[in-house]
Amino acid sequence: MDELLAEGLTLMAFGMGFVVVFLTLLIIVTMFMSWLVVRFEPAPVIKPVKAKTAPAQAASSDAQLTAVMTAAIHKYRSRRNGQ
Amino acid sequence: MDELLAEGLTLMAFGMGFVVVFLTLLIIVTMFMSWLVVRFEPAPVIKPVKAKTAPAQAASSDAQLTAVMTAAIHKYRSRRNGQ
Amino acid sequence: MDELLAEGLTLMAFGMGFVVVFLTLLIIVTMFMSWLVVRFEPAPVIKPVKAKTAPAQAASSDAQLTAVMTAAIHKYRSRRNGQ
Amino acid sequence: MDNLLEIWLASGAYNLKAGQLVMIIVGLFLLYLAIKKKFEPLLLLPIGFGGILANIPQAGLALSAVENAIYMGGPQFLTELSSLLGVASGAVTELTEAYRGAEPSLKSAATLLAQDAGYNHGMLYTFYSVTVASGAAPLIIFMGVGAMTDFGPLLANPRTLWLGAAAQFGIFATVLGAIGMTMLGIVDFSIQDAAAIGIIGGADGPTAIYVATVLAPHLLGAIAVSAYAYMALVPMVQPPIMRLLTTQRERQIKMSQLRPVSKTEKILFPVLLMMLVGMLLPDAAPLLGMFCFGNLMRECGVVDRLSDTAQNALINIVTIFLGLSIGSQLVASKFLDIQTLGIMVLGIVAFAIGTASGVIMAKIMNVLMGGNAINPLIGSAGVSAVPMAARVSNKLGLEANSQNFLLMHAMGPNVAGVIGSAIAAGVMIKFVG
Amino acid sequence: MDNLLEIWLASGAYNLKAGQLVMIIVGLFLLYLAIKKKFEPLLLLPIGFGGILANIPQAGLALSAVENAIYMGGPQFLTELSSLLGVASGAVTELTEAYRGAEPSLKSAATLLAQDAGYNHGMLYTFYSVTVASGAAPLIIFMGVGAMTDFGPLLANPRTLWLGAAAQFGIFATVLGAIGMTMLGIVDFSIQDAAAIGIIGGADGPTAIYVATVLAPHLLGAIAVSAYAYMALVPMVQPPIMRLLTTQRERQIKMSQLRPVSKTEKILFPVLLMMLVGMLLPDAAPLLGMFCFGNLMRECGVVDRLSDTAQNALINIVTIFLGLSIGSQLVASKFLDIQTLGIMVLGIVAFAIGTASGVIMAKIMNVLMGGNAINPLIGSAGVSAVPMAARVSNKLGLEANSQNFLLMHAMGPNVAGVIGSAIAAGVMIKFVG
Amino acid sequence: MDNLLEIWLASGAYNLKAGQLVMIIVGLFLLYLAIKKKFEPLLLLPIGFGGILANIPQAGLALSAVENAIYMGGPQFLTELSSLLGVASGAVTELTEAYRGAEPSLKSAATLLAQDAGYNHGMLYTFYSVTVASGAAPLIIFMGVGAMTDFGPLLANPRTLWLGAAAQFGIFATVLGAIGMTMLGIVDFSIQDAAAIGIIGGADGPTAIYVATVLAPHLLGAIAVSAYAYMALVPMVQPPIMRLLTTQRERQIKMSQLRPVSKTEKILFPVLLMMLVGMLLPDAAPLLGMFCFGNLMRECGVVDRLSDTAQNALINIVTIFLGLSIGSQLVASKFLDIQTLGIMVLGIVAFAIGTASGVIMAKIMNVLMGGNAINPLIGSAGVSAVPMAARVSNKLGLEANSQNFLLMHAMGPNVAGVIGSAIAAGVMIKFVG
Ligand code: NA
Ligand code: NA
Ligand code: NA
Repeated sequence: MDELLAEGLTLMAFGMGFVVVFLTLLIIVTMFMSWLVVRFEPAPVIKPVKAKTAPAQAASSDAQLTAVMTAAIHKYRSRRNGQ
Repeated sequence: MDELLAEGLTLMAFGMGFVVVFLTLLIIVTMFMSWLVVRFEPAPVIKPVKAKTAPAQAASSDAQLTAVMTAAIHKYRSRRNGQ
Repeated sequence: MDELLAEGLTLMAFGMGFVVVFLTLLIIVTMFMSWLVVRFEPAPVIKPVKAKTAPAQAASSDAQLTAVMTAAIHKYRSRRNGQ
Repeated sequence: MDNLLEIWLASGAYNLKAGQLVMIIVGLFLLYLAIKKKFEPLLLLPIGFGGILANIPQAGLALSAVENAIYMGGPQFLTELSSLLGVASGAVTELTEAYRGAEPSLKSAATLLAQDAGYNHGMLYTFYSVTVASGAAPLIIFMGVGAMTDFGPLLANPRTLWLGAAAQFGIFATVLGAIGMTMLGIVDFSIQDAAAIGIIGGADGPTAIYVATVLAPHLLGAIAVSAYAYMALVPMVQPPIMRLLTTQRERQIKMSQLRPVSKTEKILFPVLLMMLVGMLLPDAAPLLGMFCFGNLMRECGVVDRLSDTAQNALINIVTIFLGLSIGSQLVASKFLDIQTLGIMVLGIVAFAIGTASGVIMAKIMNVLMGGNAINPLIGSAGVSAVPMAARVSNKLGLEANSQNFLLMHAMGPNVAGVIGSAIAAGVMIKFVG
Repeated sequence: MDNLLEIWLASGAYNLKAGQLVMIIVGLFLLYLAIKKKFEPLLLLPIGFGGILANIPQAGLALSAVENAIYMGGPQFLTELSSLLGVASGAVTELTEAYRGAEPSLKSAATLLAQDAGYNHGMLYTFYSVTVASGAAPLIIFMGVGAMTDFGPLLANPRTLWLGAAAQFGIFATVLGAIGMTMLGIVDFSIQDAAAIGIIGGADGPTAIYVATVLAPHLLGAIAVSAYAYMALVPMVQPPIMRLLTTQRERQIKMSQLRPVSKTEKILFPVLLMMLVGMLLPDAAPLLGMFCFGNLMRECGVVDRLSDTAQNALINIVTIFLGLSIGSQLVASKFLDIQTLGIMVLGIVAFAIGTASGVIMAKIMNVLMGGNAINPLIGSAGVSAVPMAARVSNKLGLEANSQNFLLMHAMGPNVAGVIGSAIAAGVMIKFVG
Repeated sequence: MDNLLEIWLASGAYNLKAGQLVMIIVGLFLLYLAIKKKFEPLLLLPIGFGGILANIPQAGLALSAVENAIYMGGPQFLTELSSLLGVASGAVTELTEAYRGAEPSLKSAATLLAQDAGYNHGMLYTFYSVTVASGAAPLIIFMGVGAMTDFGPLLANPRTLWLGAAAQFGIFATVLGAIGMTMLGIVDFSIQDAAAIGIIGGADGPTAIYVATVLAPHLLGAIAVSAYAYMALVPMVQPPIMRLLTTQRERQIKMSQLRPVSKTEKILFPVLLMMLVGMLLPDAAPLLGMFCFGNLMRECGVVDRLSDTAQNALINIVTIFLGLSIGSQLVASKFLDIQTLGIMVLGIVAFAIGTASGVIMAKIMNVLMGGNAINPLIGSAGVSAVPMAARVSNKLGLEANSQNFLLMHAMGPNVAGVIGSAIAAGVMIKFVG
């Protein structure tokens, strides 16, 4: 019984410790990476952002059209299929 | 040979009998369920009906609207879904 | 070693030979098939061409719209996909 | 020159046997039916193509590792296999039969022996093992069918379930027919075979495949082809029978409009059906369980993405491999037999009897309920063959009276027929499985 | 009449045991939660339905071939199995236990024995073997989750990773809680059980399922149900705790707008995370490897069709079968136990402690960084439960100040929580696996 | 502190070997090629990521249960395994080699032994078994490719099949090259290895993977990477060769517009091709059978939902797992070898020779047919690499004359090249398999 408790306490200490250490390292690595990227890719930062938001948001009329068309076709197909 | 025939006749009698009994029970259970639903969900019956007939027919402009909305919702959902 | 070379040369001779023979046969068979089709489906040749675009569409203007949209989406997708 | 000779001696053309040639022609005919006649192409196209592939000589695509080793293997392998299977002579046919009839543990040992000798399962055999032998494919397809099924018309008029019950008479009459054929000495069907053949009359592909897999796997090819081909023939088979059994007056009966059905009813129905199956006939639980699960996904409204996938990507993927796998059973030794002819004849009889039973049941119900509540034309839809049988009812209704739209009314017995034949399947598996 | 009797003796109703009835009611209750209460329906609906199917008497859908043979088989089979497993008596329970505890090689031999006797795996057992026992399903779902995850907010403010770390305290506190329960003699959890229960506090379904599969497969049903049910309860569990631990002033803190994050950063992040996991904790590599792969497919922009499939068809297919498979574990012998009650209690405690730890960590960070940089309300999002926990943060932020939009800020700790619990999972598998 | 030490001793960083580090860098480089250079990202991205995962120390993701047990297992297991495999010493490398070379039945016994000892297959090993070792994945992908292929341009001008034949000369020349390298003592390729390497020149991914799986599984990683990388390099490799072998006048040849091809022809073509393959070269039946089946689904017009699924959900799912599985073969012991360098050199040579052969064949055909019917630029498209090689032809045509659109004309030899290399694959499997 006491052994189980000891195991549990150890698991807590090392587990929680490892999680914190790992995520701290991840913070450091991530910040360093972002710093490098921002430093060596100063101009591209703006472009990719635009490129990214457009397809992601589906804001352009092209994307909306695609969505509408997809839906229509989808419905049409799922109705006529019998298996 | 006669044994095979006997087996076949038995299978027919009990098989057909069971199918009829089962589906009769299903009719009873279903009717009872519908009665309960109609009794205890008097108001909601009307709302769902509207919602139901529209997608079923798909002929009206309502259905087209549904298609468009489905697409939009779908896209929105598939992006935000966490599993 | 020499055996390996002999094997390689044989593989080349027979392999390349077989590829050429096979594809030559395929040319003959294909041309014969096309000749038959054109001969025995003289009218349908023209119709199927029309019909080919049409049946995909299912006749109504709604369906035509769907076909057009399908094509557009398809093209869009197949272009961006390489596999 | 040796190489040229070798390639010729190993070619398909040199090794083609008459049976294989005939089966390839059968495969081409199925492709013709699927493409040109639009006979249930989703299944018949893969079945036909699979049948062609399975009959390519020397390719062994439909054979297990052991069978491939038997046909291609050296004397040492054959000796070892003979001693393993306890076969005196090392003759190919004897070994093949002994292997096919062996217990799973022996089969497993023989497979390792063949793999040690360097032979592998053919591609179609692998597909067959994963989809059909495991029993998974027809169940997954049935789940998709459930997700495509709207029980609304049935719920609006539950008495049409009786029509779905009556039409299953075709199944059991066909069982008797198969037994009669055996008693006349024309063919030799066991009671399991007869039951599996009867289910063709259920007019429901996945159910027929599932039952054949359990009761008579050696007839799977013929049963599946027959089931799907006749389903496609419904618009030709049913109308004369329906006209024969009904009067013009009966065909003109207009049915009262169906009441609206609430979402709650649609959600509760598959759950209730599942409970009833579980309590009364556990043998039908796999089939109807997956069917009800698919339908619940459809109706509950909270898992649309799962329902969509069950109705599209998943069912399509499984259909492709199921079709090819069934095609792999179209080998001469199994298909070119008087039995297949018998199955074809019995299949059409099953459809005809099922149709007639449904129509007659509708007339009886009209008498019992003392009125004109039911147009007998919707009785034939009880065989299932969704949605074609319902469309046939509608067409004949419109013929009799151009304002008589029966489609929605016929959808009730139509989906009832799916339930009915799954129940019949469970009964058969229970009694002769 | 014999047949009628036979069908009744083999029916579900006749054979229904109390435990099965209760479990069917549990299954119905899960369906109710999924459909009516919208509790994580994508998983709870298949789990509930699978639970009902698994408890249909006589159907044996959730049983292996050996278990089916034990319940249905004749005396000869039981004798052979007893001698194989080295069990003196041929009692059903003893045989079942011996089989379940047997080594893989012995299990494999027993399976062949049962198949020779004509018994097969139930449908749900097959699904379970392929999806869960192989470990594949939770990993494939995690890949899909990765493909749905946007690390943008996290990259814009990486310090929020600490919030995701702190919230994992709930996991380890729960482990201690499970041990405490055992020491009090209420239940009997091993350290493996305790670890698997703790991970419920990670508020991340696939991670919980993966850990339970590795450490405590006999608790899988209860753990999965608990994990998904409590995730759905996040909007009820978290707010009181968050209000208790924060002042009105703290809740009104407005956070500065997040900087835009470049595509390159988003592409590099999953690769870096993967490298770090590989170098420091290989036991977390399967989970986080698939997660990072999914995210890389999403962000790289050159494999959109693969990313789409991972987010839709593939994850949906796997979810259907994973849900049914988990449902197959909802059998009375495993679920109707004081342990399940313990797991339910511990699960909610885990969520509460995780929430509190996240909020407190946010307050500590504010103090350490000497300012008002972080609204403590986003700390609770560190438990994961994406995206619900983040929405809760947003809602409470808006309550305090109608212009205080915290959603994007809370998404950082929210996805950090996913990483955090996967790391915690790796540590547990490493130490007690 | 013991725990800290334990975690460090089990960490990836502590256990990282030089070979693994190099392979991880190779994996990162493949990701770079896929994402930044857009080199066939659909395959190279999963391959690269799989390669990284496979080389994480201690995780054993790419290892079988037996290999994991060999590396991690205790002395008792090693003794038992040594006696099972008949290995005198219990050295790790010797055991691993003995296991890899063992017969399937012995492997199967060793696996049970390792599972009894508590070890399991790594995730990537499982993926590899299911997708690659079964042979299924490249075939399913080829079916999808068939469903994406339009044979219209080929049918309009069937003589372009000769161009697809000629370009396969690259395959066989490369076989000789591999043999030459062996004779020079640089590397040590068997005739099977040489054949598998040669097929890279077919410029067709699934075909190369299928052949490598059958003939030289230990080279799969290098062959797949080489095949896909060079396919991506087609726009750089081909133009100089094409310019060298053609005059400006030849490049300006305008080809007459292609005749319209009827639907019937498109439907009949895959069936005829299949029959011809079956009759002449059964060894090519799996590859071309699935390809023709995919194409028939596309053209027949009655199974659009199956065709859509084959082109989308199904091929995407298989691609994800195939890519990861191939990546699992990127381990130092197999990849970091002079052989890989040899494969890389031979691969580019194969492409160059294939390109040249196609162009020269086009010129010969022009001479034989006594006219200017064929622009030699379309000859290079015969290597396949669909549709990139055809686009290269078009680009060079436009360079020579801005009104000279060759794309459609080049699609004929382009798809002919797919057939040609599948036939070449069949010949190789027949003769050296
Ligand atoms: Na039916
Ligand atoms: Na978490
Ligand atoms: Na090629």
